[in-house]
Amino acid sequence: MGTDVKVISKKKPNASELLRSKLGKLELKTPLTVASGTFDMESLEFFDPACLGAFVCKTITRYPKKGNPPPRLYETEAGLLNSIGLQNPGLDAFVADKLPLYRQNLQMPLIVSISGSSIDEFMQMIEKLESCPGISGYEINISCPNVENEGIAFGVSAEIVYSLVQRLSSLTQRELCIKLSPNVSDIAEIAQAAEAGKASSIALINSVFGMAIDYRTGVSRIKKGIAGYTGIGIKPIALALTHKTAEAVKIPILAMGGIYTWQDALEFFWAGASAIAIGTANFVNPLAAPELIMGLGGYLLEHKLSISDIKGRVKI
Amino acid sequence: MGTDVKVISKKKPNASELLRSKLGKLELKTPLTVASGTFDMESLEFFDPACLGAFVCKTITRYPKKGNPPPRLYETEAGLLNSIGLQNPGLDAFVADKLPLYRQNLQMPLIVSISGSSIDEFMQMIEKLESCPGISGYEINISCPNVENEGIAFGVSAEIVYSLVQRLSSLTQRELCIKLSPNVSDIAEIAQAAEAGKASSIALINSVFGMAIDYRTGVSRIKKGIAGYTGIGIKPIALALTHKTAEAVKIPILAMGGIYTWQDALEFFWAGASAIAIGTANFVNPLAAPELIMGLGGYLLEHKLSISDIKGRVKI
Amino acid sequence: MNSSLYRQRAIQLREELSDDYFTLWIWDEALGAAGKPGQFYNVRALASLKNAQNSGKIPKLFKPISIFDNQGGRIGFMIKKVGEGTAALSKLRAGDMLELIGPNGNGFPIFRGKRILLVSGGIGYPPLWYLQKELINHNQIYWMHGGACQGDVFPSDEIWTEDGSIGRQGRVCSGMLENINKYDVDLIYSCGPLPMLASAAEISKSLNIEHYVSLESYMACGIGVCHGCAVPIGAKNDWEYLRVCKEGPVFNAEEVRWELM
Amino acid sequence: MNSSLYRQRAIQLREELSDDYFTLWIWDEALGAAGKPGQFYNVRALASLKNAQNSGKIPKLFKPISIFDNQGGRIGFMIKKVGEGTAALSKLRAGDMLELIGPNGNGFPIFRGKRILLVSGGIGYPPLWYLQKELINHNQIYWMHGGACQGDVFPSDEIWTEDGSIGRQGRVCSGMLENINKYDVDLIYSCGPLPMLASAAEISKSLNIEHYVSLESYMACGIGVCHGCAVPIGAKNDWEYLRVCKEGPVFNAEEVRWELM
Ligand SMILES: Cc1cc2nc3c(=O)[nH]c(=O)nc-3n(C[C@H](O)[C@H](O)[C@H](O)COP(=O)(O)OP(=O)(O)OC[C@H]3O[C@@H](n4cnc5c(N)ncnc54)[C@H](O)[C@@H]3O)c2cc1C
Ligand SMILES: Cc1cc2nc3c(=O)[nH]c(=O)nc-3n(C[C@H](O)[C@H](O)[C@H](O)COP(=O)(O)OP(=O)(O)OC[C@H]3O[C@@H](n4cnc5c(N)ncnc54)[C@H](O)[C@@H]3O)c2cc1C
Ligand SMILES: Cc1cc2nc3c(=O)[nH]c(=O)nc-3n(C[C@H](O)[C@H](O)[C@H](O)COP(=O)(O)O)c2cc1C
Ligand SMILES: Cc1cc2nc3c(=O)[nH]c(=O)nc-3n(C[C@H](O)[C@H](O)[C@H](O)COP(=O)(O)O)c2cc1C
Ligand code: FES
Ligand code: FES
Repeated sequence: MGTDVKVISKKKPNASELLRSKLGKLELKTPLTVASGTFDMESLEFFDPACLGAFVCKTITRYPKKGNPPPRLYETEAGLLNSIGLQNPGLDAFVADKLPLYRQNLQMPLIVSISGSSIDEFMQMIEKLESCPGISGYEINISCPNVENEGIAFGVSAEIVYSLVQRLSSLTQRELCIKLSPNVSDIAEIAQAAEAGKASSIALINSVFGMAIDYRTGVSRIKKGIAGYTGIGIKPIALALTHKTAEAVKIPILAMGGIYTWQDALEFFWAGASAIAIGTANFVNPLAAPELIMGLGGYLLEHKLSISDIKGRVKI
Repeated sequence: MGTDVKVISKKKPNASELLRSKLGKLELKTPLTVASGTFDMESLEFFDPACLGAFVCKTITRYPKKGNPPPRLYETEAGLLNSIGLQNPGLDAFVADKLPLYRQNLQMPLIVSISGSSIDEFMQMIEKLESCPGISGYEINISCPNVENEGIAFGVSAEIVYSLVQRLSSLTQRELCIKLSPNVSDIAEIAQAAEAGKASSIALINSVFGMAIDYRTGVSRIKKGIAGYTGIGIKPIALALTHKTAEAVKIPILAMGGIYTWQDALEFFWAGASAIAIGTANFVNPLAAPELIMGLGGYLLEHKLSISDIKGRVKI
Repeated sequence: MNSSLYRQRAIQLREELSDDYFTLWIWDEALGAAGKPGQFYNVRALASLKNAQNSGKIPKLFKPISIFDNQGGRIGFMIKKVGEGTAALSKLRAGDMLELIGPNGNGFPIFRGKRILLVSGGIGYPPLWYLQKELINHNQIYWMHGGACQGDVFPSDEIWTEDGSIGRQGRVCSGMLENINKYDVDLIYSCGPLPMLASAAEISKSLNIEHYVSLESYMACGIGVCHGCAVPIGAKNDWEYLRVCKEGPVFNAEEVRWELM
Repeated sequence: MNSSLYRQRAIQLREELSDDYFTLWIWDEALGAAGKPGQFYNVRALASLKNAQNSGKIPKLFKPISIFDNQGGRIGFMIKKVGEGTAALSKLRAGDMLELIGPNGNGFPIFRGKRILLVSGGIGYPPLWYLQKELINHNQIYWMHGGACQGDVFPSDEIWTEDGSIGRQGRVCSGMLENINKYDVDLIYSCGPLPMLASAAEISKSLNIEHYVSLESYMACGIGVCHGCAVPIGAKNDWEYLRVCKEGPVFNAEEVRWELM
C-alpha cells in the first residue's frame, strides 16, 4: 500500500491512507484528478501516475469535431485563454483507438468526458460507452464555452439539466458526474437540478468567459474572440462557486479552477470539495500533480487530518 | 485647452483633443473615470484631477448602511476580494454633507452612484437628487455582490431591469448609466433591457463573486464568505463582457474591471468601450490615472488615432 | 504633478534586529515635521506597473507601517516579516527605493502629568517607541512588552515571553494589574495583536482607566476611500464602522466593540 | 519520480549574437543522442511554483525553442527576445538553470543526393543551422536568409534585409525563383514568419518542388495534450487541425492550408 503513492516518503506510512477519498461511487487512492483537456497519456511521462486518483480524458463528442481555427491560446497576466473547440476524433474512433490504450496503460479509474448537442446525442453516447468495459464513470460536459449552441446551452438552464441528467442516470450504474459552467447567474440551482436528476457527483468549474486583444492592432488574441479563461486568476471564482454548490447539494464535488499547489487544494477541501483536479497548472508545472500530492500528504500527516475532517468546514 | 490635461507634455498640443470623449449625454475631457467605491476626494491629493473625465462617487443608498463586518479585504494572487457591504451615510447625509464638498471641489462632471432595495427606493432617490444642482448623471448600481437581497437581485433579471430603468429614465434628463453584474448567464440580455428602458449608457463590470480561505485554519479570509473579486485577474472577463455587450446594444459603455495601464485601456476601447474606469488599480498605484492618461494620450498622438477610430473595432 | 501623499524615497540605512525584525530608515525633512506618534505610512518596496502586461509580476497592495522613530526627518520603520508584502520590504537594502503614502490616520492623543502604562505585543512595539519619546518629558511611563519568544522582544521596562525564554513567562496582560496598582496608572496606551488588546481593554475598563489602543486592519487604499479597514466603534447599542486608516488607527479602548471583532 | 520529459539543466555558456539574439548552451549526453533537426524543446527560465500563493509572481508557460546545434550533448538554443518568456530567457547567464521539456515534435525528413534550398527568416534560422549540418555531406545546399535589418541576419550563402542595411534589399522570397533556377533545386526547407512561409510555399507549389516548412504556433503543453497549437493540414477539401508540437512542427508545405491560417 505504501508503494501506491511513491511520491510520499516511506517514513510516513499513513499518508496514503489519509489521501484515500471517495467521489460518489468511486474509491480514489488520492483525491487528485486531472481536468479534462489538459492531460493525456503523454503527460504521464512526467511522473509516477500513482499520485492520481482518477483519470479524466478530453471531452469526446458523438461525431468527430475539427475544433476552432488558430490562434487558440493566449496567456494573460494571471491565466490562460483557450479556444480549442472540443477538437476530438468522435465517439467511434475514441472507442476503437483511445479506449484500449487507456485500458491497457492506466492503473486508475477512467472517467470519460462527453458532450453532445442534444439529449439524444448524450444518450446515444452513454449507451455505446456502457457496452465498453474499463470505464468507471462519465463526466458530462454541459459547460464548454468554446462551442456555440452545443454544451453550453444545456449548462445554463436548470430544467434542461434536470431532464438530461435524469435520462442519463437511468442508463448507467457508473459514476455520473455533471460538469458545470461558472458563467451562470445561479450555479446552486443548476447543481440542484443535476442532483434531482440523480447525478452522483458535480464537477466545477469549467472555463470562465474571457478575452484578450492586441492593444496595438486590435486583433483578438484568440481567433474566435471570446474564449475560455482558466488558471490562477479564476481561483477565487472557483472557490466561491464550490462553496455555493457545496451548500446547495449533498452529492460530492470534484472541484477545479486555478488549483496549482497543495495549499490551493486545501482551500477547496475547506470550501466543500471531495476531490480536486488540476488543469492549467499541468502546463505551467508538469510536476504539479506529484508535488501537490506530496505536499498534501505531508500536511495531512503532520496535522493528523484526513480530508473528511476539513471537507466543507470553512469557517465563515 | 492644453492646460486642461496638464499631464500631457506641451510639445504635443493635440493629445487633449484626441482624448475628448462622450459618454451618452456627457462630454468628457478624457475617457477616464474612476470606479465607484475605489476613489474619493482623498485620492485627488495624489495628482492633478485634470486627467479624469468624470468622477463617480461611492454608491449611496436611501438610508444609511453600516456595512459588513471585518475582515472586508483580502488580496489574492491576481486581484482583490472586498466585502464592504455598501457602507454609506445614506441619501440625506450625502446631500447635506458630501454633495456640497463635491460641488465645490470637483472641476468635472459628477456621477452619483445609487443603489436601492426596491424600484420605489431607487425612484425616491432620483427624485431627491433631481432637486440638487451639480450632478451630471447617475450610475445605477444593480450589481453589488456584497449586499443580500438588495441590488444584486435586480441585476440578474432582464424584466426587472427593464421596469426599473424605464421608471428612472422618465424621472431625469441627466445621464443614466446602468451598472451591470458579471455574475449572470447572459449579460447582453440585461444590457438590452436597460437600453429598452432608455438608459443612456451601461457601466460594467462590477465585482465577480470570489472567495479565499486560510488553508491552515479554514477561516474565510473575508468575514462574510463570498466577496467581490476585482483587479487584474478579472480583466479577461471584463473584456469579454464588454465585447458581448457592445455587440448587443447601441448605447455607450463605461468599461472597467482590471484596467491598470493605458495598454489595458486600449484593449477595452477596441472591445467597444466609450469610456473606462480604474478601480483596484487606484490602490495598487495611486498614480495609475495620470499615468494611464499620459500613456494613452501619447499613444493616440503618435499613431494619429482618436478613440472613435478604434472603438468596437476589434478584429475577430 | 502634485503628489503630496505619494513619495519614493531611498533607504538610507537598514538595521537587523532579530530573525524576522528589521528597521528601515529614510530621510525626509518635510515628513519629519509632519508625522505624529501613532500615525503610519502605507509603504511598499518599489514595484512597477509599467510592464504589468508582460512582467509576470503583478504589483500588490501597499502595507501599513507605523512611524517607529522620527529624528526631525530621519524616519524609521521597524518591520516584522510576516507575509508577502513585508517579505518584499525585508529584501530592501540601503539605496533601494521605498514607496510611501502618508502620513495617514490620527496619532495618539498626547497628555501631560500622567502616570502612564504602555503595553505592547510583538510588532505593536514600534508606534509606542515613537510615542514614549513624545511623552517622556512630562509624564511618568512604565512600558511592558511581550512576545512569543526572545526574538519578539525589545527594550522596555518589563519583558514577557510566552515561552519564558527571556523576562517573565506568560502573556503581557497578566502583569498589567500588578503594574497599574504599583505605579498608580491613570492612562494606558496599547498596541499589539487583537486578543491582547481585547484583554488589555477589559482590564482598563474594569478599573475605569483611560486607554487608547492602536488597531491593526487589512487595508487597500490606506487613505479613507475604500472602507475596507473598518472596525466597529461606539457605544454597545450605537456603534458604527470607522476606518482604521482615517478615524484610527488609535481608538479609545472603551469604544471599540471587541465583541464584534 | 520518472521525469523523462522534464529536466533542469545549468547553462554552460551564453553567447551574444546581436541586440536581441543570443545563444544558450547546455550539456546533456542523453539529450544529445535523442534530438533531431527540426525538433524543439519547451524551455523556461527556472520558475518556482512553490510559493505561488504569496510570491506576487505567477509562473508562466514554457516557450518552444528549436534545437539550434547539437554537438553530441553540447546543445545550443539560439533565441530572439520578443516578449515576456524570451525576455526571462535573455536574462540567464552561465550557471543559471533552464527548465526543459522535450525533445518534442517531429524533425525534418532527411534526404540524400538532393539540390537543396534553405530559406529562413529572422528567428527561423536556428532549426536550419542544425538541419544543414545533418544534410551537408550528402547534398548540395544553398541557404538564403532574410531579416528586417542587419541585426536579424546570420551566416548563410545569401543575405536579404528589408532595409537593405546588409546583403540584398527586399524580402528573402523575392530571390527564391532565381536561386531555384540557378541551382536546379529539387528540395526546399523553410522556417520563418508565417507570411514568408506562405510566399515560399506558393513558389514551390507553382514549380512543383518538394518543400518542408517548420511552423510556429502558440503552445500550452508542448507535448500533444491540449490541442492548442493546431494548424490546418491536409488537402483543400479534406484537412484537419494537426498539432504543431506533435505532428509538426515540420509539415509538407503543400499540405498546409495557408488560406486558413
Ligand atoms: C496602522 C497599522 C500600523 C502597523 N504598523 C506596523 C509596523 O510598524 N511594523 C510592522 O511590521 N507591521 C505593522 N503593521 C502590520 C503590517 O501592516 C502587517 O504585518 C502587514 O500588512 C502584513 O502584510 P504581508 O503582506 O507581509 O502579510 P500578509 O500576506 O498580508 O499576511 C500574513 C499573515 O499576517 C496576517 N495579517 C496580514 N495583515 C494583517 C494585519 N494588518 N493585521 C493582522 N494580521 C494581518 C494574515 O492573515 C496572514 O496570516 C501595522 C498595521 C497597521 C494596520
Ligand atoms: C516549434 C517552434 C520552434 C521555435 N524555435 C525558436 C527558436 O529556436 N528561437 C527563438 O527565439 N524562437 C523560436 N520560436 C518562437 C518562440 O517560441 C516565440 O518567440 C516565443 O514563444 C515568444 O514568447 P514570448 O513570451 O517571449 O513572447 P510573447 O509575449 O508570447 O509574444 C511576443 C510577441 O510575439 C508574438 N508571438 C508569440 N509567440 C509566437 C509564436 N509562437 N509565433 C509567432 N508569434 C508569436 C506575439 O503575438 C507577440 O506579438 C519557436 C516557435 C516554435 C513553435
Ligand atoms: C486547453 C484546455 C482544454 C480544455 N478542454 C476541456 C474539455 O475538453 N472538456 C472540459 O470539460 N473542460 C475542458 N477544459 C476545462 C478544464 O477541464 C477545467 O475545467 C478548467 O481549465 C479550469 O481548471 P484550471 O483552472 O485548473 O485549468 C479545458 C481547459 C483548457 C485550458
Ligand atoms: C473596495 C471596493 C469597493 C467598491 N464599491 C463599489 C460601490 O460602492 N459601488 C459599485 O457600483 N461598485 C463598487 N465596487 C466595484 C468597482 O466599482 C468596479 O466595478 C470593480 O472594482 C471592477 O473594477 P476594477 O477591477 O478596476 O477594480 C467596489 C470595488 C472595490 C474594490
Ligand atoms: S484602507 Fe481604505 S478606507 Fe481604510
Ligand atoms: S501545445 Fe498542447 S497540443 Fe500542442
